[in-house]
Amino acid sequence: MKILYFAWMRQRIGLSSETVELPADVATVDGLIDWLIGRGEGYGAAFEKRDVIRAAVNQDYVPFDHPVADGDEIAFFPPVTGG
Amino acid sequence: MKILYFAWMRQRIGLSSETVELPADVATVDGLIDWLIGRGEGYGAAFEKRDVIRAAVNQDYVPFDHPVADGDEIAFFPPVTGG
Amino acid sequence: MIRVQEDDFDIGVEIAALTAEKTTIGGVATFTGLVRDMAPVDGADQPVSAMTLEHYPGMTEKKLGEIEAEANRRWPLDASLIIHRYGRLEPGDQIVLVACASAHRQAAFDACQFLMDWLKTDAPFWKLEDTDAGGVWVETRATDDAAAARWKRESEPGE
Amino acid sequence: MIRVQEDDFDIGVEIAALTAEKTTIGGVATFTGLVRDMAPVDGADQPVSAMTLEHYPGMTEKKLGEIEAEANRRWPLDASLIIHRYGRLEPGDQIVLVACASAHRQAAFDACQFLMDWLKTDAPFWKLEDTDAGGVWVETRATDDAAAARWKRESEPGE
Repeated sequence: MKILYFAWMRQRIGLSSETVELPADVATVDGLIDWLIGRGEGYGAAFEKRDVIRAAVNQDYVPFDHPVADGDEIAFFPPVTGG
Repeated sequence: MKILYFAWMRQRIGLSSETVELPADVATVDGLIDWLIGRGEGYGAAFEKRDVIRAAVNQDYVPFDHPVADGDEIAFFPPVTGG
Repeated sequence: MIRVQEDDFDIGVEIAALTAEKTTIGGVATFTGLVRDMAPVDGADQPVSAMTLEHYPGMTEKKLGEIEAEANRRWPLDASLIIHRYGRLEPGDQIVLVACASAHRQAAFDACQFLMDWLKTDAPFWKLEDTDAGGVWVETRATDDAAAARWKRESEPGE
Repeated sequence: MIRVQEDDFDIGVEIAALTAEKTTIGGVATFTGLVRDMAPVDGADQPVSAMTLEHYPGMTEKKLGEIEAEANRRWPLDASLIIHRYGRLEPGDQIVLVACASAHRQAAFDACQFLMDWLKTDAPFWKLEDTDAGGVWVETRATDDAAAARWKRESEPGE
């Protein structure tokens, strides 16, 4: 599973992307966030405002109860500000 | 007094502009139209649809009860279609 | 700024000039009107080979200046531009350019639509279309009157 | 057509290409977003010396393509274009161009605003502004969410 981080989430985690093996007990985006937060301080800071950040699975916006599977491309980022 | 005609009013009258001396009994745009219609067939055809045409006095739109005076620049034209 | 001219214009050049040295502008809304190759004549579409735009020199510039000033009173614009051509044009040719620059994109959009709606109903231009049925003067459309009516208020200039 | 690029663009060239050989187009509405030299930081305006636009390659193109298709479903457009830049930009630089061509000017205006509102709230771009107080990530504005909300309906793509 490939995970991408953008903007200040990328800065706080210190990575723009990483490839991880999906833990057996993680089934949703929410579960994935819980697991990532356990990996270190940077993740905790990045996911601190959980109600603000947005998630995409395979390049589509998803709610946090959306399922995740190995092979998915998951992205986390702050609210967008294009245009 | 200078009178200008545009678009199909110009075509029907056969003039784009003319200079006339304001008759003493003409006080408003309405009165001027009545007087012009009496001048010939082309004018009658041009002013036939009196509720459709528009008038300008000194380059501002005016209602037909607007006064006219010698020295004014009066224009008559169909509804505009710019843009 | 307003310009009434026979010559064509380059939108890129005009926008660059309009926004040059002004770094408070958040965005520029524009509308460019083009000559269409078909037009409704007595309810049926007819091919149009050319169009001639007649206008009232003097009144055109006066009215365009007034309406541009009104747009600047209604919205916080950093810059605005109206270019309207006259003379003979062919299908695909540019007729008019309206551009409004503002720190706020909604203001830029609204002012641009306001100016276009006004141009359609109050600027002294007339279009003569060359069709297979001969020269046909373009008639006012009810939808244009309705579009202009949404901006009406007491402070509006003109009629 | 959509393009995501570091390079600048020329509005005149883009509009000419968009409308070339299409003589059914009555008009083209455009919006060009520019980098402003001031930005609110903690409620007070700060000078901005530069801006860096980050995006999500792949998802950006996918989402821009989807929203352009949606605009074409909602309005009778003859042509449409979205160009969005990324990378480092300076005040006055062009960020984005949206252009919609239609036989009907209201359709062109509405589609153009729809695309801009959507770009502000759903296109995966993020702006980092260089200010005297350091690098500041631009935050979403409530007015942008409100602007986007007016287009919401069941058939809308995405979230």
